[in-house]
Amino acid sequence: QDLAPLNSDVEPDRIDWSQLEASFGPMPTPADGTRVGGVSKTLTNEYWRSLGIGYQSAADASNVGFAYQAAPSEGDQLGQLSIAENMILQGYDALLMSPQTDNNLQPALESALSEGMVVVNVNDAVIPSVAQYVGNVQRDNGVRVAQWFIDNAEGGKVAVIEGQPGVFAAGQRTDGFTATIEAGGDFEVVASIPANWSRETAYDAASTILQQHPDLIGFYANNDGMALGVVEAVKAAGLADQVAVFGTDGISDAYASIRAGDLTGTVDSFPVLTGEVAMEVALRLLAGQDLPRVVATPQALITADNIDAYAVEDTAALRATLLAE
Amino acid sequence: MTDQTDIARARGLKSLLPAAFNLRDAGTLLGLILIFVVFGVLSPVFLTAPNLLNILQQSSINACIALGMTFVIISGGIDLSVGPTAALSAVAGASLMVAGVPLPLALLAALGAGMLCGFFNGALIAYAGLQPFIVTLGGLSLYRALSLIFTGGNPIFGIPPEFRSFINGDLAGIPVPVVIVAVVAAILWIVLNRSPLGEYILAVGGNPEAARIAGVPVARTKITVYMLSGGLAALASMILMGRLGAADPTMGNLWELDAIAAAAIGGASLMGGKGSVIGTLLGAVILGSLRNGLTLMNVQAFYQLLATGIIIIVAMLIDRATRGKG
Amino acid sequence: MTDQTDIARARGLKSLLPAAFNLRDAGTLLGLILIFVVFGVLSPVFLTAPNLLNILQQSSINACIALGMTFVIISGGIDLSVGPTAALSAVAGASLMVAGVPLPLALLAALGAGMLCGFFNGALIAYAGLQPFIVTLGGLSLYRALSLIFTGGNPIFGIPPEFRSFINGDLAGIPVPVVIVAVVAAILWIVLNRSPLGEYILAVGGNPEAARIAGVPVARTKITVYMLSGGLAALASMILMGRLGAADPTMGNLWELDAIAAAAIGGASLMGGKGSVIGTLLGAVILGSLRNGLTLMNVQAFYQLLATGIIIIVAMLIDRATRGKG
Amino acid sequence: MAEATARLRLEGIQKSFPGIKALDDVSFSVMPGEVHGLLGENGAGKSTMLNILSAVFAANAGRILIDGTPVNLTDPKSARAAGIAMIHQELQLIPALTVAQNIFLGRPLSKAGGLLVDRRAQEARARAILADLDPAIEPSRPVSELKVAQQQIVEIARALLDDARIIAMDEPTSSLTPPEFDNLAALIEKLAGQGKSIIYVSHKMNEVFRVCDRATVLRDGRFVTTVTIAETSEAEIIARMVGRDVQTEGHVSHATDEVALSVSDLGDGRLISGAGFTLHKGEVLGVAGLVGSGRTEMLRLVAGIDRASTGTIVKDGRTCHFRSPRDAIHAGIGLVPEERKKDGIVRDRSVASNIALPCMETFSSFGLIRRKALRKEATALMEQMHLRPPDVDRAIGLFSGGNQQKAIIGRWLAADVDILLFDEPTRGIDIGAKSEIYELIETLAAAGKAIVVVSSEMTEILRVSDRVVVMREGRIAATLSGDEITEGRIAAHAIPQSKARAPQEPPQPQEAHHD
Ligand SMILES: Nc1ncnc2c1ncn2[C@@H]1O[C@H](COP(=O)(O)OP(=O)(O)OP(=O)(O)O)[C@@H](O)[C@H]1O
Ligand SMILES: Nc1ncnc2c1ncn2[C@@H]1O[C@H](COP(=O)(O)OP(=O)(O)OP(=O)(O)O)[C@@H](O)[C@H]1O
Ligand SMILES: [Mg+2]
Ligand SMILES: [Mg+2]
Repeated sequence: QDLAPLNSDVEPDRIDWSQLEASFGPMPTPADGTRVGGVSKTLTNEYWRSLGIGYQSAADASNVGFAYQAAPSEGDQLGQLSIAENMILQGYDALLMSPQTDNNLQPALESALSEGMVVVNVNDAVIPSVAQYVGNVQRDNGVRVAQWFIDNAEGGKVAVIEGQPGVFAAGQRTDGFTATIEAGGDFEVVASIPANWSRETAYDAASTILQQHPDLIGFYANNDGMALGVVEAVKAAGLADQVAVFGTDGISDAYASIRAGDLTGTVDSFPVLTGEVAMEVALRLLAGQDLPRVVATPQALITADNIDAYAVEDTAALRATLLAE
Repeated sequence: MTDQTDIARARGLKSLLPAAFNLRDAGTLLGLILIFVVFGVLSPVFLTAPNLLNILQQSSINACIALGMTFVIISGGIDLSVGPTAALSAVAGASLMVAGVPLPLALLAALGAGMLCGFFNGALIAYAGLQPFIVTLGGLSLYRALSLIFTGGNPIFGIPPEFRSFINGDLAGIPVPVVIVAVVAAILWIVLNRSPLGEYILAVGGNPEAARIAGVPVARTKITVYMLSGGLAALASMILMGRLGAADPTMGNLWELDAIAAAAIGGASLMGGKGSVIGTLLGAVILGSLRNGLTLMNVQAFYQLLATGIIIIVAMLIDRATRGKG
Repeated sequence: MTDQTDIARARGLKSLLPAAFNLRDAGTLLGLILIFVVFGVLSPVFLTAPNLLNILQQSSINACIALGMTFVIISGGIDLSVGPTAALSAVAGASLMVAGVPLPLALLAALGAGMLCGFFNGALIAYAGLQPFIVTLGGLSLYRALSLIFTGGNPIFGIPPEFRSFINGDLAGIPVPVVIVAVVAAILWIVLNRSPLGEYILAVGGNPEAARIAGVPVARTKITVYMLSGGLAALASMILMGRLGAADPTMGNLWELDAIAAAAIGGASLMGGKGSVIGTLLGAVILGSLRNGLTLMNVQAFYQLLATGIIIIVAMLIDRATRGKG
Repeated sequence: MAEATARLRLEGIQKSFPGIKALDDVSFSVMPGEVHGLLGENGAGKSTMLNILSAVFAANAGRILIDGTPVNLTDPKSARAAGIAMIHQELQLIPALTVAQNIFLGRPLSKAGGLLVDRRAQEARARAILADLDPAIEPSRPVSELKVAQQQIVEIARALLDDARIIAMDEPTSSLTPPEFDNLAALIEKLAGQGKSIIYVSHKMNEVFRVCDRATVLRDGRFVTTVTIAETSEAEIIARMVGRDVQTEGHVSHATDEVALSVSDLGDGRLISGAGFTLHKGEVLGVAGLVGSGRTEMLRLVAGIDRASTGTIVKDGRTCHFRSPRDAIHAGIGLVPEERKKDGIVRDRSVASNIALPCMETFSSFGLIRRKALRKEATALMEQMHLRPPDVDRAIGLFSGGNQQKAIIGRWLAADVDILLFDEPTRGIDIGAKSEIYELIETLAAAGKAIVVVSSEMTEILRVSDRVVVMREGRIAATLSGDEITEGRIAAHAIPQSKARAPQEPPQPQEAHHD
């Protein structure tokens, strides 16, 4: 049966991660010798390493074997495909994949399915034909930041630092932010510039933008690495008091920067927790459960106001906080 | 006479090897065998037939690009724009397929698009006399931008299933992409070693001024070489499109580095005038086996990077040592 | 005599330009001026003093890397490993700083790390006779892997504020990074044009065999050049670290392409034997102004890519046209 | 001769390259103050011997003694330290550097504690050295701007710099004119007078007899004899070198009245202007002139290598516009270039490939090269020209210079062009091969080909030409035929008016041949 192409941001067949246990009961115990493989986008970004930590801890909790592999560098689409195929050869029961693009892992998906493996697409790029997706709503990242500006400022000039052109997450985040803030009041997006996920390029772009718009009130960057570059540019321009800077992902450096009063906020998508949920979904599928096509994972806008509530090492406590919302 | 016997002896030695092969390629082959032995010992899966086919399949796209790159490099140039050229050809081909244009026509159009990119590169290099590096660096941005703008940044889905199943099928147990690349390589070997064009390419790369004075159509040769590279990038993009079932405007990221690496491992000199079809194929397989073996051993990404760097250098050292002061 | 008057005429022309300058650089300068005029007309902010300083500041890191690259290219080589070399130096320097090692010592260690990477590249190229492209491609993986493994992939924060404020400060209104790069460029100009080493580099790149016969220490010259490139990569990484306040193990991604582009725009030939310090500086500023101008005009991502590609090619065409059949 | 007193003794030198023994147990000695000729055909091993002496190559066996003491030379620098300097056959200059920088390359004069090159001092000393050779060479000019002849003088100057005790000269005059040789000969006498030992390699017998005291003859890498010049004759030496008789026949004309090529008002907008000549089938047209008179430039225009700005070229009644050498070749015009290494050969390709480049089509069918046919034809051609070693599959870069030249000439025989332009065709070619080339030129002319020969060697011009055009400062100064072709008249027309003291005869009004 052919599935309709998936758009994870709008798919109606979805469930929030918090409802899993309520709807499908407690975690089933996996069969002995169950092995799960993870194919990550890259390990050079903390986000993807944290996701792996989540996978591993959930795997340990259920006593299943786990191996985590990543493409040598972000953007190496064929390299990631080869790695996925090579893992399939090793005969895992389930595969958690975070593809570089919407389609670069398509053949791996197909051959994994033909080997009878369970495949879960975890976050970021979305394979349209995938049966199971776990991840957050990318658009929401931008929407949340825009909402903060609408709630906390009268209006003014804002700018976006985009990720790599053509990448799904970058496009959705930028879109969510721009559409929401332009509809929501007296704001003007004066610049929307690609910085290719690079801290250095983001720094240069931000200082150029500040040169031209010294009255700018805020930046939204598509990820935290770029946001931290922007923060330095804002400080160098002596505009730290006037310009709010937001990132996305919630890496630990972003937390540190918020605490230091530099970064205004980030949209944390809780990678460790996301990893745990994804592993849980995979194991439930292996146990034969029929889950909704999209399992949405948590997100929260972190600012100096709420940082202590979210900055917890222990994911059980974090779960509790998020569930309490 | 000493001369005569010496020459006779050298001839005799040569005739022991198949004609297609040269001593330089033997060094590369040795590197490959070493990698096979090491991984074969370390991982039980590595030397199984399905995995070897897997390696060939995974190497086929890089091999295809690297073959074109080899010709460009032999002619004394370089083509950094192969990845975006592939992307542009893929979106051109895919959008025609989706629009219902007959498959062969759409494929021809895709190849045409790739060759057009190559022609643009080649014409700027041959007629305007610009440096290949800078022209194709410009092309790298240009063709990528065109395919992004054309598609609005979204991949094109809906590749005809018959095309996909053709590419994903096999011939006598050999994956179709491997067969395609093998055929292409055979043709290119003949072109390089047996055709006037091959002689022209080697001459242009070896000494462009002398080639020109000897009546070699230098500009035409250069343009042909870049068109070949563009066409092979398009072919690679078709193979990939068949496998992925989509044409992505971001396709082909970093392909140029892998392709140059395969060609260089295979003995092509970036100074021009030197390179081998067989060497490049071996180079692509070396890179493919490396990645395959490291993944099979479940080496962590950072250490994979480390191993890749070390093995590339060690392979070159071995190669160098075996073939002496070539 | 015809010869004599010809020489006299050529001398006369030359003496109108400052000695540091050559005709080739004039073409590059013209390209830069053209870009300035276009952006100046299109954006009112572009030609303001603060923005010009901004451009210089933004170009300084690429200029620093590109200067090293120019020397490598003149010697007939290439250094693809500059980005990872920078990253390795940065994490080395930063971790020492964070550990409380006195600043000058930490800085020296960082430079040392960069030069060590360069030494490794250079030794493999000079003594083992490997191709520069492949050695530094291996280095690209190797040094990146080392810095990722060393840091576990996380950036190192906590750079001493006095270092940061020094780098972010200015001297008589000129940003410190710009001053540093200007001083380095002046020294390198003297090295290339007035020192024995400069002659050796030109000789090794122009005709390695003739250089060897003339008694030029070819191996030592090559190694020096790669060490210089590594050292300058380290210097660039220190500047960037001061500006960003962190040493990121992924620092320097794709720096090699920007640096080669700057050198090539500035007239360096990848065949070796040719290149200019001033040309490379102009090349770096051309690329910097391009990015700056496009950002000021808020050109959308895809079209920025398009414009970059077109402008690089057009700049080269203009340059080529103005200096004729150079 | 008491070997103990020899300044230099080479003993049992052996050197093999893959597939060939270049030197086989060769020994000879050179005394202090002696000018010692080293003679032999192309490929006999002369350059190899000198390269071993200056430690560019390492010998497989044998030893080198200086003043009776064995020396161990590991690299060019150590050879220089041992007092050995060498002038290389293939010019070893760096185009991007100036004359002075090239002369001092590897041992710069420095200031500021060795940090900076003392350009002024270098240029001053370079000027002093060049004063004896060619004062017109400006030490501050980049070598890339010099003519080959001037580059060769720079190469000579470099060897004189060190004050070496042994100077090896490998065909130092291959692109020099007689007056320049005179300067060099005087210099050699002076150096010998100072007790220096000089090894002199040349294919020009008159030079050998003028400067050398003794000479050693090599054949096929083996020692043949050492002779005392005063006690021998040119014919004897040649017989020893070649191992057979070389005929030196006079000139026979095969010129017809049929015009093969007519060039008029040719100009390049720079040096050449108003150049014109007519070439008949079966005719050999010599082009004489001083270095820098524009002979090479004119040939390049005719061969389509450079674009002419004015003028017409009419071949077989059709007006041609050559946009590339390929056009010219298709029209049946081929050029043997002056700078073999730069404009002639593709080093890494085989002799057969180099020969076939202009006429790949004729060696191909169905788009593929017929390798067997090509090899057969190339082998036949090269056998006829005595290529040594006779292996057309060997990379051309591995052959001695003279043998490379044979292959480049062979290229146009294979391509079967009807007009052949030779620019210094026998530069670096041995006596035997030279007379073979002259015979070849004659045979070609007899077969109806039209031939232009540019040469700086007066004897060569006189030997081969039916008519002679003399160039001066980019123009045709005169066209001489029949009895007018004399050394004196050619020289008179070649020297620029301002420079000539008094031309022996008034230059004839330029006259184009209209038939
Ligand atoms: N580097 C090399 N590699 C292989 N063979 C070589 C090399 N150099 C010289 N030879 C061979 O050694 C032989 C001797 O060459 P050499 O250059 O010494 O001749 P020569 O006497 O100087 O000739 P010529 O008069 O043409 O300059 C030739 O057959 C040549 O092909
Ligand atoms: N030292 C030099 N630097 C730059 N140009 C030069 C130099 N010497 C000569 N030329 C240019 O080249 C012109 C002619 O050189 P060309 O090679 O045609 O002379 P030629 O008569 O063929 O001499 P040759 O005997 O060297 O072949 C000169 O008149 C001059 O314009
Ligand atoms: Mg010789
Ligand atoms: Mg000439």
